[in-house]
Amino acid sequence: MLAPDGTRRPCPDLDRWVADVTPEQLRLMHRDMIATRRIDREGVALQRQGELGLWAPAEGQEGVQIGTAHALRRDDFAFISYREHGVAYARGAQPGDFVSIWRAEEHSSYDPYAIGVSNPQIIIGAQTLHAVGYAMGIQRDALHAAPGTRADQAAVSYFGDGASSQGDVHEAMVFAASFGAPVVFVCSNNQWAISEPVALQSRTPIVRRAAGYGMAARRIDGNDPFVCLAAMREALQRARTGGGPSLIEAVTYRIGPHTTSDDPTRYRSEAEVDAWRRRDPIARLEAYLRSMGELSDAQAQDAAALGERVATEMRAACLSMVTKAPLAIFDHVYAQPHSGIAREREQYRAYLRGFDDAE
Amino acid sequence: MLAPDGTRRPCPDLDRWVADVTPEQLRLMHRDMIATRRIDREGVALQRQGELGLWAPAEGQEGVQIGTAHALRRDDFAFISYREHGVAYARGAQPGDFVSIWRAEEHSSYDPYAIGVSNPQIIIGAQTLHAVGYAMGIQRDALHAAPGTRADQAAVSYFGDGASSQGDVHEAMVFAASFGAPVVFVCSNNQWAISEPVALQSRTPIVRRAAGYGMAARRIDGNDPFVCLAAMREALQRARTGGGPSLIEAVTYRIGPHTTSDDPTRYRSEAEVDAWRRRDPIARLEAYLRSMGELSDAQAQDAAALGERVATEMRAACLSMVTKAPLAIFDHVYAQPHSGIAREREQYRAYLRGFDDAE
Amino acid sequence: MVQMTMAKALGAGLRAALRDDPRVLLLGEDIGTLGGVFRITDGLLSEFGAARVIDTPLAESGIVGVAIGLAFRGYRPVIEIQFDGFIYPAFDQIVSQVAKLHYRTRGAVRMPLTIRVPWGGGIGAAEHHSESPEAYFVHTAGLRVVAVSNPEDAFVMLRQAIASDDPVVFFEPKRLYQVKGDVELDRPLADARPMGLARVVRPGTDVTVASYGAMVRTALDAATAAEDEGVSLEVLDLRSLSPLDDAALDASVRRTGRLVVVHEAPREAGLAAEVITGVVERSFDALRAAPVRITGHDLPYPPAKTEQHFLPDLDRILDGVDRALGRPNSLTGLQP
Amino acid sequence: MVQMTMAKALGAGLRAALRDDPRVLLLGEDIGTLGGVFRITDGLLSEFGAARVIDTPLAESGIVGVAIGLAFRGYRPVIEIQFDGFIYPAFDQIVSQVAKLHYRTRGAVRMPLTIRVPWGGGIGAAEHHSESPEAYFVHTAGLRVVAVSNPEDAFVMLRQAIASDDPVVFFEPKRLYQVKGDVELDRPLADARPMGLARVVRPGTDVTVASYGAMVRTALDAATAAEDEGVSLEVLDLRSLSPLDDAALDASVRRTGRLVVVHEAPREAGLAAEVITGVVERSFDALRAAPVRITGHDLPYPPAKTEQHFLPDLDRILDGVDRALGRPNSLTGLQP
Ligand SMILES: Cc1ncc(C[n+]2csc(CCOP(=O)(O)OP(=O)(O)O)c2C)c(N)n1
Ligand SMILES: Cc1ncc(C[n+]2csc(CCOP(=O)(O)OP(=O)(O)O)c2C)c(N)n1
Ligand SMILES: [Mg+2]
Ligand SMILES: [Mg+2]
Repeated sequence: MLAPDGTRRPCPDLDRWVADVTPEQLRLMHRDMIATRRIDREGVALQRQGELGLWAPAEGQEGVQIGTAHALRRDDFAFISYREHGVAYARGAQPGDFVSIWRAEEHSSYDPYAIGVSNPQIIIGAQTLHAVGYAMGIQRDALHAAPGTRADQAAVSYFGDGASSQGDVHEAMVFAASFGAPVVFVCSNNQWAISEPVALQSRTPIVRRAAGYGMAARRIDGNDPFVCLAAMREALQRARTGGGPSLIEAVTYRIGPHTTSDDPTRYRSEAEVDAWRRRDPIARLEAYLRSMGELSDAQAQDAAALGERVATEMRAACLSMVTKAPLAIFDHVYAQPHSGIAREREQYRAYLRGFDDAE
Repeated sequence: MLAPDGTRRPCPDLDRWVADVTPEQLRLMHRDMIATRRIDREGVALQRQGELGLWAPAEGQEGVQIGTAHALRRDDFAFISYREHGVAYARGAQPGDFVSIWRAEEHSSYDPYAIGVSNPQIIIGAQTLHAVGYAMGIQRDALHAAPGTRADQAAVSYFGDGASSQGDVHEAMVFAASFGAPVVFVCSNNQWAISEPVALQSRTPIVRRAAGYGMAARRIDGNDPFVCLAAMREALQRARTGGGPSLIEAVTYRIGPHTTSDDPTRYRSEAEVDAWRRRDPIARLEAYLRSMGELSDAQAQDAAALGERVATEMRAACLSMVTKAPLAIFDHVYAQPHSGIAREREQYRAYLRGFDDAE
Repeated sequence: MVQMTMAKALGAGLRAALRDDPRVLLLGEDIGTLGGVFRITDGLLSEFGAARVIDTPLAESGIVGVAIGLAFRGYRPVIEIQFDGFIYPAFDQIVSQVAKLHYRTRGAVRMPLTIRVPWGGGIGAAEHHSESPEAYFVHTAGLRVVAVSNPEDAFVMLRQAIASDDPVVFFEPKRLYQVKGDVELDRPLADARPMGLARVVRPGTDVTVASYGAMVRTALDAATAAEDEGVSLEVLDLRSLSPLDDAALDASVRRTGRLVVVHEAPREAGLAAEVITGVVERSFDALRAAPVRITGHDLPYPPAKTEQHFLPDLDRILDGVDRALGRPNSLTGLQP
Repeated sequence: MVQMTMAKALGAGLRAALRDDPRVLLLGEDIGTLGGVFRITDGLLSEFGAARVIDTPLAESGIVGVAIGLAFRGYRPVIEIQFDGFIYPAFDQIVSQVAKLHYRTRGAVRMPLTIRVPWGGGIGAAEHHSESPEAYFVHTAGLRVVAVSNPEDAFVMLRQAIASDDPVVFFEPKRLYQVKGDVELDRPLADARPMGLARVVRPGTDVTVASYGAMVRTALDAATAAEDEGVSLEVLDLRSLSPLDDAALDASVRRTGRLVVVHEAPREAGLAAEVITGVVERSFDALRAAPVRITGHDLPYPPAKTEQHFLPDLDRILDGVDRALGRPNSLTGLQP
């Protein structure tokens, strides 16, 4: 839809899905992509400074994350992996939410129900099944929806090219197809699973898996946020209208290391990374907006300033984080009173008290 | 290739794979199918008479089992499920081998290496991965094969339509495709997984899964033993010559209950079963052979007599089985000496001795 | 009060749960038209429809995984695992997700799943159909684990499990499915004995025999036999395997001073070790002899024709009682 | 004798195994070009080639499943599970196949797999990267389970595990990967201490502290601290978790009369319960006090910023020693 240089190319299949998109909406996408990248850079910096244990950069993948997220409705629900902070940001996660996990203060941050995004999933592929189950719940709710209430939500699951090999992802597609569940699978094929090239996972484009389940699918340029928006809208509409699940394979690239612990020079060339840098999703949307005269310098500066603000808040939230009290580790293991945990907490409380007494 | 009434129809794709097949070879297939069915009937009878705990009938599926098994070479290796006794029989399993498991005397019977067939797998789909690993072993052996020795074996994995939903089957296909492993996946789509129709597992023919892995595939009439032979030869040749894995979906039908414990009247109609009875694989091959003048009454009687003999031997083996000595349950837990099991065996020996003393 | 089999009692429990709470739904292989291979869900599909009684594709990780998603959406899924040995493909989703999501999200996401497991041996079945995997789940923090031993508990505890906001792995001894017992169908759940408490099913004074599931009946038989020899066994049905009812265990052992723990599962790192170690930690002074384990051996479940040598029976329990009482027993004279 | 880190010693062990036996091959995620996320397999791909050092698709059940097939074909696969928390997707293949195939086939099919698991906490990692799942495998008959605590054992026991005709789950404490120790590279394997035996790493007289993996160092630190207070701890490195070295345990407890068992894994139905119950069964008369467990709590592994409250440390071990000695301790005055 958008060429790497930002020129708009006709896309007969999908153009109608974005015919109504206003420049303002594109500017919002652009703004969120800038913020996502800024969050990323701050995350890496904080890690280097010893404030975070780890960071999993999404640099280069802002197109698919923001493009698809902007197609979602408030009442949809996204099940994400550890690398989809762009999705969480676009859905309303707060700056501090991105650091608490990687600072190892918490296993998750925001309330999933508040923004319609699950906690980031670390077990590769596991979240795809959760999305399908959630979508099956949507179907069941629709059976009893009060007249006039919306019952056509959709669930989304993001996952990587590496994840496509996991049995859970297969089973998710089997269930989704079997029940015609209103779910969209978004595979962010960023070419690598840590050091393993996508060719090790699949000798053929991952999108071709969908036909094996009788599922609709598209392979799109994941670095074109516009086409990501369009394809996602199409798939969501299919979900909302009883057309069942879809798979979107978004071809993109992980510009950074797998995580800050990774050393990608061991397994890929700078030339490869450079080639992908030239396909940058942010520059692309920016060029398009500029070419349309829809992004002024002031607007661009505003977007950058917002990104700075988010980064600053994220840093401030990070640095001001207070590790929870020791006994808080016993909270929320169970939802209801539990004799075992209660006793262990008491015993550990007594143990800690010994140190107070000693002092 | 063979119509339900046994007339030979041209099959441009596959004919060349069976151009050299002699009537004698077809008679051998016919004979093995008869024996397989006879084994089945005896198994059911023995179960009804209380001699077996359970039996999983293959009636109706002799075409795919014998057709594909006859395409195998001695040095190939098949990984089967609990329902593939036809494959085991064709590969040389002895009559008694079919009863020891269902009589619950042993977890498996024949030596897998003696006949190139794994012990029957009960965990749905698990064996598909074993076949892929075995095939990867073949690839590695080939690297060091002495000149003049054959290194082009293949592995086969049989599994059901229900199994196609399991994550393991997906992972098996992912690995097979990734490593170009010399393996053939044979999906015996018998329309049912216990009470669940295949439509619950897949809304689209299972054969279409293969393209998603970049794997060659064919959907064949599993009740046509001739086409099963042909398609299997094609796939095996692909495996032997570095062409990688293949999927064969053999469309067939389970005429009997899932097992002798099952009551299929709860979930399917007699009319459906009858329709499939009219597509019987044995009658089909027999009609073809007869129409060619290649099956005399005497030959047919010989085949039936062989089946009787097998059944008689199977019954005799069943009735003469002696449950192993109590302490034998401690054998073979480990391949090498193990202090824990040694002590437990001693303790149980002492415990049992107490009863002797008491007598 | 009516007489019914455990199978029927479980069905009645599911029916009551489906009736009382529209968020309850059932998932499993063959649970719809067929009514499950044990017919526990017989009739529920026609009564509650396919939206609530869901035949699933053949994939256990998938079943548990989608149940998690349904719980995210506010449902209370009840899963039937067809046989004990088929729960392992779902292990990752159970251990890494079901058990951890509430903790992970600091209570934001609840996982009120009930995972029903037809369980254990003694039914002459093929491999993988007689497993006792409960210790795996007891060792997994974040899960509750219960086991039932009679129709009344089956009916009540299944509804309690479904009503619990925490995930519950629910073990049903297959070999008791057809055994009948009294069930009080109309007692309000609130009046029932809490799921977390054990029960003294036979009071006694000399040795505590703690057990659960099918072994409770065997322990009761042993108690009857022991009585003839003048030995009084107190039989405790643990009911809740995680958390254990420590108070009930301690109270009994403090009365008897002797403990035998019985289960079908293999011994090594099995539940008996936990029961005994807990008692030792808390009531060492009250123990008059070393507690004794009577369990399955540390083998894969053997072919069913030999399963009577694997499973604890009356005689093996009595031998354990002799050990606990310091009377001559099978280990007398053996090296430890 | 050379000094090297445990990471290097493991790499040396793999190299030796690959060199000595052409049937040995390695499978895992990122073990090839990258050399593994911990660089244990660094250099092995270029040395032995892609046919023997195999980067696999991202699917743990698949990895174990194809390793089984390779074993069927006569190979001796060594698997690297990237982190402890990622072994669960392979649980079914491990429990239902790896552990049972030899038994199932009455010895016809051998499963000489080694499953290496970078293991445990204390490294400040994200969720699922600090798990201690060893009890699941100890409870699984048919597997051998070992844990190493120093570079020498890492080098030797890894080769022993690979040479074993039985499947071995091999636990490597991640937090000791970079700790150095002496390694004897040239000693023939036949002369090494058998994999199944424990080792007294510090003799003592008052209390036996039994542990394994990373906790052995913590126990040694505790022993040093205790010495200052005049208490002599005997520190036992269990090394083999299944089977346990009962003789070594009994011998030590018979000397000291007191036992503290330490591990990172949660307590409930964890390995400490097995160790203690076994000692109680065999050596009840020798116990002068109730054995004590110092373990992780019965929680999902908490966020790493709080992991020091989860993991046993020197002070918690000393508190346990106080308990074992009947001296004032943190539980004094608490309800049991
Ligand atoms: C079950 C499981 N196995 C292994 C890992 C370790 N791991 C974390 S990320 C990763 C690669 C994932 O690749 P991909 O799915 O392509 O996602 P990406 O990281 O590229 O976004 C691996 C192997 C894990 N988290 N979970
Ligand atoms: C992992 C697992 N889940 C469930 C079962 C129970 N089970 C045995 S056979 C079967 C149906 C299998 O159907 P299919 O794969 O089509 O093979 P078929 O029986 O038709 O030959 C089921 C659900 C099992 N054996 N293993
Ligand atoms: Mg990737
Ligand atoms: Mg079938």
